[in-house]
Amino acid sequence: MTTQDMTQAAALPARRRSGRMRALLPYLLSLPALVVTIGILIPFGTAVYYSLQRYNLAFPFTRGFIGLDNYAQFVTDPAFWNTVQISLLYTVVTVGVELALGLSMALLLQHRTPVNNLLSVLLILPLMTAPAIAALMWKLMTNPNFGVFSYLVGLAGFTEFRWASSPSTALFTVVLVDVWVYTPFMMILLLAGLRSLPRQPFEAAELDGVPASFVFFRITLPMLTPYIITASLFRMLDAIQQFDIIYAMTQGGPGDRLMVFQVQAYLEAFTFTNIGRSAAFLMVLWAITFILSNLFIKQWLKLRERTHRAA
Amino acid sequence: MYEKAKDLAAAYVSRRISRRAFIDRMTKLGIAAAAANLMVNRLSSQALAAGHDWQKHKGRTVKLLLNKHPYTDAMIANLDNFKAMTGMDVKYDVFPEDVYFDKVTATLSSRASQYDAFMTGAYQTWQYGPAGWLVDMNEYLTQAAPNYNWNDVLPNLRRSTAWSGVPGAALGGDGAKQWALPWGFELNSVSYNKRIFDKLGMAPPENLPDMKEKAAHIAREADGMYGIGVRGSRSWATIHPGYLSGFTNYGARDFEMADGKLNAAMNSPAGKEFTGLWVEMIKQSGPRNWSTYTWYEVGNDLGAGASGMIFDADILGYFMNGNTKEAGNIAYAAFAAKPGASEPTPNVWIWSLAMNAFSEQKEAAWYWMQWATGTEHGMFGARQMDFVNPVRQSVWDDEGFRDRIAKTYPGYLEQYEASAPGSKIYFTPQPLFFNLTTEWAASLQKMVADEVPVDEGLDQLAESVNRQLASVGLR
Amino acid sequence: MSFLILDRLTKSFGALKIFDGLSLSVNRGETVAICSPSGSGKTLLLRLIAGIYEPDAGEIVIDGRPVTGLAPDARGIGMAFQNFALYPHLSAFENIASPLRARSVAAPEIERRVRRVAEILKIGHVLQHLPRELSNGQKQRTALARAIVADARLLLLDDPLRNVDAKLRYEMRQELPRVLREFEATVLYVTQDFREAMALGQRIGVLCDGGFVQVDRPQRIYSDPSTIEVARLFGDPTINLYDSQLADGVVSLLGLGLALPGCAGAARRPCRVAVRPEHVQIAVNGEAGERAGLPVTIEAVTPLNQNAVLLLHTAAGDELLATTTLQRAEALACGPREAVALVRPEHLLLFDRATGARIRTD
Amino acid sequence: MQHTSWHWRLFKGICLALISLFFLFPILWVLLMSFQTNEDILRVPPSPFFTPTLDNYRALIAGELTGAGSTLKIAYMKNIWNSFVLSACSVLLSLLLGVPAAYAFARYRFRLGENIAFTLLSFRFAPPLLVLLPLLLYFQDLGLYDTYFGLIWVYQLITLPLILWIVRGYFEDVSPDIEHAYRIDGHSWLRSFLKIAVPLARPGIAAAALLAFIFAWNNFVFALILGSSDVQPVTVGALAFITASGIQYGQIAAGLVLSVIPTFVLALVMQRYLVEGLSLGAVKG
Repeated sequence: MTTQDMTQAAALPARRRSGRMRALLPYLLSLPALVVTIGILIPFGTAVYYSLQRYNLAFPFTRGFIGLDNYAQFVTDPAFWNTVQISLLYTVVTVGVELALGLSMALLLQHRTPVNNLLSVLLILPLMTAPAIAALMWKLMTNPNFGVFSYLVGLAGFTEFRWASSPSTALFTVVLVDVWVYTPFMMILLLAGLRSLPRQPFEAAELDGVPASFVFFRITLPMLTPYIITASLFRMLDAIQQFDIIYAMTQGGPGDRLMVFQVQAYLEAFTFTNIGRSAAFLMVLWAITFILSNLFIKQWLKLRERTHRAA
Repeated sequence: MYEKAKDLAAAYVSRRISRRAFIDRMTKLGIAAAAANLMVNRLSSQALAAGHDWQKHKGRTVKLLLNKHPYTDAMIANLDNFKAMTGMDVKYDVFPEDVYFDKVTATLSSRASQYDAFMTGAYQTWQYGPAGWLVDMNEYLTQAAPNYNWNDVLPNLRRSTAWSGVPGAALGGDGAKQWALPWGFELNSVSYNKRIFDKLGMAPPENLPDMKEKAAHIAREADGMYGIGVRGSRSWATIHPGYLSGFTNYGARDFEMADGKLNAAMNSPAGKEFTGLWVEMIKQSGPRNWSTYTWYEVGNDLGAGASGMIFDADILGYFMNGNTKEAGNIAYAAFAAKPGASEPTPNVWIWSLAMNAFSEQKEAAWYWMQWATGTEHGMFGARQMDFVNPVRQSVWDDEGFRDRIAKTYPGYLEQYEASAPGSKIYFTPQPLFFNLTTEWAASLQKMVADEVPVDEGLDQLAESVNRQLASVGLR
Repeated sequence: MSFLILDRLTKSFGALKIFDGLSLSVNRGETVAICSPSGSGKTLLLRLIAGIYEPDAGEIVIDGRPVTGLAPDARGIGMAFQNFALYPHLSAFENIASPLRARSVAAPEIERRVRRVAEILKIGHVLQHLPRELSNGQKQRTALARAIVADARLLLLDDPLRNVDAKLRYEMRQELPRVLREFEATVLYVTQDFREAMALGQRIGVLCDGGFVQVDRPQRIYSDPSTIEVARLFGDPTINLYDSQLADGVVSLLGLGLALPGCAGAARRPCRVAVRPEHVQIAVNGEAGERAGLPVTIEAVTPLNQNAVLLLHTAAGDELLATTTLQRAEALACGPREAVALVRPEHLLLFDRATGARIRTD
Repeated sequence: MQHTSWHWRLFKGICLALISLFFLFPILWVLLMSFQTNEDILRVPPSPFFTPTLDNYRALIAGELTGAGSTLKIAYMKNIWNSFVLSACSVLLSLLLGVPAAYAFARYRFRLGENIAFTLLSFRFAPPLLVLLPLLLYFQDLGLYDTYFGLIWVYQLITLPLILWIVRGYFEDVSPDIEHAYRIDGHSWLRSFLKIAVPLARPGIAAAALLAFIFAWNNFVFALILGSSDVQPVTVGALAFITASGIQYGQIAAGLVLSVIPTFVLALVMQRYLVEGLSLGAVKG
């Protein structure tokens, strides 16, 4: 055996271990997170099982497995389709408005001046008020007698504006509260994103005297897209599952005007004790969320591939 | 002197002297009313203790699930007496009313034993009872302490909290199980702002058409004030107060029984007539944000002088007469909606105590429930706290309580006495109560928003209700 | 014994095979410059050696110790990145001290060694600055200082002069060999610039098509390239290259037949013929005398460094580059455009047309 | 972008003013309400002029609130403490679990990597209501009911996906060469992770942590169902001012103000990181 062979032999176990470590490292890093949260899959499975049952707590003796009957009932139920429609509408409108407004705010606050920095913290305040309590405050502020907003709107001539109470303005009102609470979420993520963008392209564009609109659409927006997708994804997840604001403001009314998924499912589970139907309802919501998120994430990964190839 | 005071207290507790005489003489002995009352409580507990082994569960700890409510506050204020009498400890979890029933439903559905007893409404027992989560209190009522005097509890309330579990069967009828013990209750009547009524030269409304007219008059004449406050949120709670009381008074029913099966009846001619007037009244002179109105908004507006009157729980008017802008201006009137009706038919809400079927110390829990629903605690709460309306006749007869109410809430007793005979739950008990009343509320909202005419709305509602009843085999 | 041995390394990314049996050995204290066209995997090679990536097959031996599979921190090397890769949140001092801290060197010793290397690299005055406050040149020196401060046995320099301006690049080209000698390091130096490779490398390795096509002293790489790529890569202006035929010891350069005695009797074969611009002589006004030359016209004269580049066109329209002195170029520029290009056969380089491999002619 | 004309700047100023008005006026109004009696709040028409009172705050901090005719005990300060414990511990645990995982997803392509990442995000899809009742059953069985530990675990559903996905994006923006250089210097993987990767992604980590903290703080349904009144957060606690005897708007307003203070202080402390972005220079390689 030569000396080289000997060193080689001695080094071998260590090297193997190191190589194996390298392959295992990503798993070691990500599995704890998975293990800690995987426990949730068990209740999730239980809920799926519930959704396949006739299961109303007030009728214990009729409980039984009914396959997809709960789901099948939705197909012909106009209330269900109303819920799907309202939930999607609510999601599209809130996420759209919040994205546009949040992006504008981030752009306005982009430069690092003391005023901007202070404002960027102050403007997160609405997000810090719990939606359930914020909605309560909004309910008071839009009260026709004592509400400051009703008063101001009345001064502007809209004395008959009925806020969440009228079918024609209810959606507007809850969207307004949602926008008030959650736009800061968009703003803070997009602002952090904007301020993290590399400066070279902007400096180059400035030197070349490129017009501002071109800079925005061809440089800022594309580079900001991953951040926009992440922020919109999380807003979408929350908006389609909106409960606090709508329940506190109108309980899904007037009529069935704001009967979104979680409000309906909440009533089914906690007020009507119809666990099976509630679970089936939420499973449909879960499926919609799943599909929408998948679209977002595909886009995100595609962008990520592209930037990495470019780098 | 202490002995003398004790004798006095004992005399009072055994009703040998009146409350006024008792307080007068105690004051002469230099004992303040509060101290006198405490002494009375202790003695009452001792009186309650007579002939019963209250110390049987000494050392045990009973755990309660309670709603954040004046009743709860009254109970907690008096709890030391129970502990002293029984040697038991009591722990309690208090949750805000807004989320209270969610907590109860969730906890019971998990069949957990951590709470031995809890507060509930009578309607909820129509779910909890059939679900098997409640203990039939009849078996315990037979073992009550000799002076518990169950029959002292108002008969309508005893019946309203008892049900056989057969959908549509009369409350308190054959084979009824006592799912809960009445604790405190509210009936529905008119509370109005006397200042405004006097200013406009009006008497309280006589019936629904009159109410509608007067409400419109207030909306026209009283600056910035609207006429009548009633609830309107998309919830069962919109149906059960004023609306169902008036609905019943017009002779309408929620269901009819035919061959043991339920049949929706809210679209009867009487129902349509009443609902038509009701919706019209709200549109004319109800709160502008009516469809978001709950107990709280209705009360707030009355207390803050934004509404002229309310047709809601009497105790809501009671609460609004203290610590509000209009405190002292609120007056009360019994109300029969149908012109020419013989008497008011107020539907009632009964805060009751129920025992968790999964409790591991049921008898100990029963000891607490017995004390909490007993005469002594009822008396304490009614005299010193806001434990109104009392569920016991003896408390209503108590001079101390009557004095206090008559002094601070003029007209309240008269209202109560006029309303009480017809006060009970007018809903037909069945487990889909919450589904159907919630839909009913949504339906009313659509009518008020002019999305559907009243008659058509009620027909659609009845149809939908029948469909739902059929789907669970109730029809 | 060789200090660094790369033994038949293979590396693919998906279907793309980057290295296929690449081998190299480097002697202790030697500087080998690795030069190749971009995209041939120079940077990847350094990363394999550093342990950032692992080869699919083959072995890397440093100082007699096989290191394949070892983590980067266990390989005892220093590396300077093309993009500097300075730690943006640490001062220049801490950047440079990092390898010493990793080796648990005592604080005073760290201070001394960082100061010393900073003095050598003339960045002693900016040690407290954050990287973003440094000029490009200072960043580059900081990166270099970090690579050499811990007396790493093996230094990997990944085109460290690429992102600095021309003046600085020139300075550093002079300075680096001195610094590297001072630290007695064995160095692999990656660059795209053949001049840099020639100036810095004791040997030059030319990386092409998954392996080294030639590893040799700079002068040999220039004068005796083993493939077309090597010939093309080295030299400015680039070498003249034409398709041709080799038959009976004679090769044709744009129609000018040149006899190659070493190839006499070989079979007729297609080839490519190359001649460096400095080996193309220009004769005007009958200077050529009896020698056979290629009639050309002078199309353009461009100065380049101390020389001038002549762009020549043949009658058939082919281009030919030649270099000459500036004085001569000035003279030519004033004279007639017609000239004769003269090439000596021994200056011709012949390559196989199919493989690009050199055809030896001596 | 420097050569902005004055009317463009004026336009931007007006926009900012309007936006600030929309977002801050309700906050300001609630702040004013918190110094008013219920009677002042319920005035027709509403007015910003009143005699300020500290009663609302006094009642909250002392834990006693005088309602209609009686004194009610409340535990609002305990609710705030619960919120703080739950949110802070949840975020810390999520950082501990999520930052390494985010790093793994950003740096390595590994088998099932995207699947694991997606699974972790998908916990955010599950509507809380869906898992709530089954979760309660299991919590009762496992003895996790009414424990901080159990709640912190469930809160991972809120905080972990947020931290994971936001931080992942920031790690991807940090040039890997910087870490490679550090490894080659002779530092272990762990040191390079802690001394290079984490500090460089700090603005992202700070933003994600703050947002996760806020979302945890604002949750109420988990603690409501899975705990006794001892562990209830402010979101549930604030509802205690809505009682049968009336809504104490002044106290809700004061409660809201008090409940915002801890988060706001946290935001101010983190402001430096939040607004700096990855401004440490050309980090991206």
